[in-house]
Amino acid sequence: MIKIKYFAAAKETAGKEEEVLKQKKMTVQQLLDWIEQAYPEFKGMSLQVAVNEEYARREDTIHSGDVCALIPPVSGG
Amino acid sequence: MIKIKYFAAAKETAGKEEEVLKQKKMTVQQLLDWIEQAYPEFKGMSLQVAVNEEYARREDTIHSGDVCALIPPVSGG
Amino acid sequence: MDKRYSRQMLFTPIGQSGQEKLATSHIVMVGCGALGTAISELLIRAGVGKLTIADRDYVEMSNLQRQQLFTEKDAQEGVPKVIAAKKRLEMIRQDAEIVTVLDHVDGPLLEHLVKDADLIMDATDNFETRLLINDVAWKQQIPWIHGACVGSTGVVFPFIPGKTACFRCLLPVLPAVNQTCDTAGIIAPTVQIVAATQSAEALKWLTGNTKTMRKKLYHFDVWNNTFVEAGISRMKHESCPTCSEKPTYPALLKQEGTNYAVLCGRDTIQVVPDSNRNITIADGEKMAKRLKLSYRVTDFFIEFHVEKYRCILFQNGRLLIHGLKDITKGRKLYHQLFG
Amino acid sequence: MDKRYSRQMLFTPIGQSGQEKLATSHIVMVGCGALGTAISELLIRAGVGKLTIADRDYVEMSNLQRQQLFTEKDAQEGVPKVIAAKKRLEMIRQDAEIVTVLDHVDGPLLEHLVKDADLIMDATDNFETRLLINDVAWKQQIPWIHGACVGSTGVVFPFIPGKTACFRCLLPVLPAVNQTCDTAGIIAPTVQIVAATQSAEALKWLTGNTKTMRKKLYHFDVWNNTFVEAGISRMKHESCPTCSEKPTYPALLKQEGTNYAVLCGRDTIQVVPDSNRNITIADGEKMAKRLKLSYRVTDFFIEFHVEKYRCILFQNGRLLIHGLKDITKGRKLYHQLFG
Repeated sequence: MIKIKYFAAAKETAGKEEEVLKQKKMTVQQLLDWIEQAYPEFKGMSLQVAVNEEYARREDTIHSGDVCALIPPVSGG
Repeated sequence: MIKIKYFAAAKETAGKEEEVLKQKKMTVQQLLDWIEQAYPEFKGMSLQVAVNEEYARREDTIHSGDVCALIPPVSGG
Repeated sequence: MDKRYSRQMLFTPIGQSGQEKLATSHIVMVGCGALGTAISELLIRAGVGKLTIADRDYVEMSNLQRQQLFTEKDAQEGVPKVIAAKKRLEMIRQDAEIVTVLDHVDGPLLEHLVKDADLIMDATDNFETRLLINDVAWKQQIPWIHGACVGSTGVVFPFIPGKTACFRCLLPVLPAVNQTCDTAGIIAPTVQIVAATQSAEALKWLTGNTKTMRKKLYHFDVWNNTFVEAGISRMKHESCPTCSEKPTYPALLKQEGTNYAVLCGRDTIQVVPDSNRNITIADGEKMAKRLKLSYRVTDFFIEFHVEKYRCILFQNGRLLIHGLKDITKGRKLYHQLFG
Repeated sequence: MDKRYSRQMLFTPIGQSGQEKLATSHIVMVGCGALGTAISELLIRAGVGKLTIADRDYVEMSNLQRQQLFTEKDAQEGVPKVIAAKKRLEMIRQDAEIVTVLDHVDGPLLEHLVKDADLIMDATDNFETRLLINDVAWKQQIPWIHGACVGSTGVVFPFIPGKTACFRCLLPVLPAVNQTCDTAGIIAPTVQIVAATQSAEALKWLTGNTKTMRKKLYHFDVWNNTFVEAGISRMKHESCPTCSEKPTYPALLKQEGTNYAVLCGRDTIQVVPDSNRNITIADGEKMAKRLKLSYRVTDFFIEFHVEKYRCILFQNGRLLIHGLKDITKGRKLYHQLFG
């Protein structure tokens, strides 16, 4: 079970604040692929992924029990 | 095991941010008594206690696994 | 309106209809110090229609480190805070209606001020005034947004009559010992985060976004990067004199006679004369001449020196005795001056 | 000093010695919009000795909803932001040294500005300028406090050369699609929380309280009452052109020739002429007369209308063409005007 938190604009796009995937193991890239499949509107968005409060690289592995936050970059000021 | 978080001025008084008590069960009043014993400088301070993110009454019971936050009231503005 | 508030109307939960609601809103703010200046500038810029500001104090140099509407000139001239605030706010937005109340806020005054208010903002610096706001809010069924700060820590919560427990439930007994900005200090980032978080709750309430309002008290420490959230449903007292079914609103009981109070950490005694007495700045001037005291008169008060104390007498008879904490001595001095 | 900053000096981690350090500090701030006005007022009130503010823009009505140093008069007169900011900051604190730079910030300019700086504050509104700040910060070994916001969400992090990964590691490829304040809107509480949190990190750094500085990016959403914290140690790239052992600082490479850019969500083309060209307001006026364009000259720029576009030409030759997003058309228009 991998917990996904959709933060800020990602929450609007997914239409929910969080959900749980029944995977035991996947890479960050696989998570992003799954999300684009499930919510096509994420296509083209440059989401960043934090796993257990650390930004993760695309090739990092996510394990069951991990909490993943999906964070859209912010540029205003 | 009961986890205690000392917040803000309480952290200065206790000299630490958190600690763990090996109790299985105690009331909020008992927790406050224990703290006053352990750190006499808390005497006279009107600490409020939140158990698992809910403010608790003096007579409420704290169970093993609960997280207690000790919060000093704030009046400035 | 479209152009000026365009960035706020682009924010979906506010939009055009939210902006229109803000334009017809009336907010009453109690206190115009650190929180009050930050909150009032934010809400006036956001387009709130009418703002009533009540504060009993004037600008001093030690305010400037964190009180944003005030300038060095305001401090040098000792301008009352509500007057200095209004002047700046009108430069920011001419079409805003800003009502100033230069007075000590008590029950009858606050009940009068909130008559057509949509919301009360807490920008006071002491627990007693918060209990007063709480009683008025419950009696008139108006929400109030609590905020307080000291050092690097602050707290925010929206109290909504009929929906939440009340402030008195949370704090039935006032703390005997308590850190204040005058003992533990305060840094401006703390003030700004409390004021901004309060203002966000205000915008939610006024634009009808009540579902996203905070359900737990938000405590933060911006120096140590920590926070605690805590709900208050367990704290609701069945016999609370404010929010139970038979309320008595104890903070609203009118005090008879002259009222003497030590101002929270200010090293100052405040004297509010009995409502039957009418002491004006002109009376103060006569008295100062008679007793041969050094004095100066401004638009808003007379300042004079008696013994080693600096005194400020406002037009409505309220007197501040600076450099004094002893109420007995204050009472004696007051009788000596005004009989 | 003791009296003015007494509440800040009572805050133990700052104290007298921290206050003295602030008084001798020099901060360079890039951008003077929403974040910039809030940060600069806070830091000037806190007692920072010297503040350099760089911004390329002037005050407009749509700024007033969230940009705190500016008044309606500033917007009506179209005063450059750095000029309006300095004027207000000097009313707040006469003894502060405030240096204004009314220009588009590029590599050579920023490298020059930060020569004796203790800290760089990020108050810009685009990723490109942040990569520039990041390169300069690492090259000169000066920390920079990142802050950004849109809608109800913001982010803050102190980047410290030698201690943390850098901004380029975190964002090696700029996002193709990205929400901005001009598409998704912005509410003032978001701005204030970002600015205050950035300023708290600045106070920590300047007063030597480095141990309590944030170790994770702080993302918050003040409307939905949520937040995420995330560390960046995993993100450090071994071959990062900024923070690796053989840096090339790609953002600092000087561009030759006239530079055309679309200003982030502003519906505006900016033209920065080649450094060899010298076009002044007087040249603009001659041109406007020759082409019979309507124009007006202020202390800081000439405004004129050509076709359906409103143009602003600054004294250093920089031109803004409002109402245009097409670079090809912008280039054509520029040649038409100035050959």
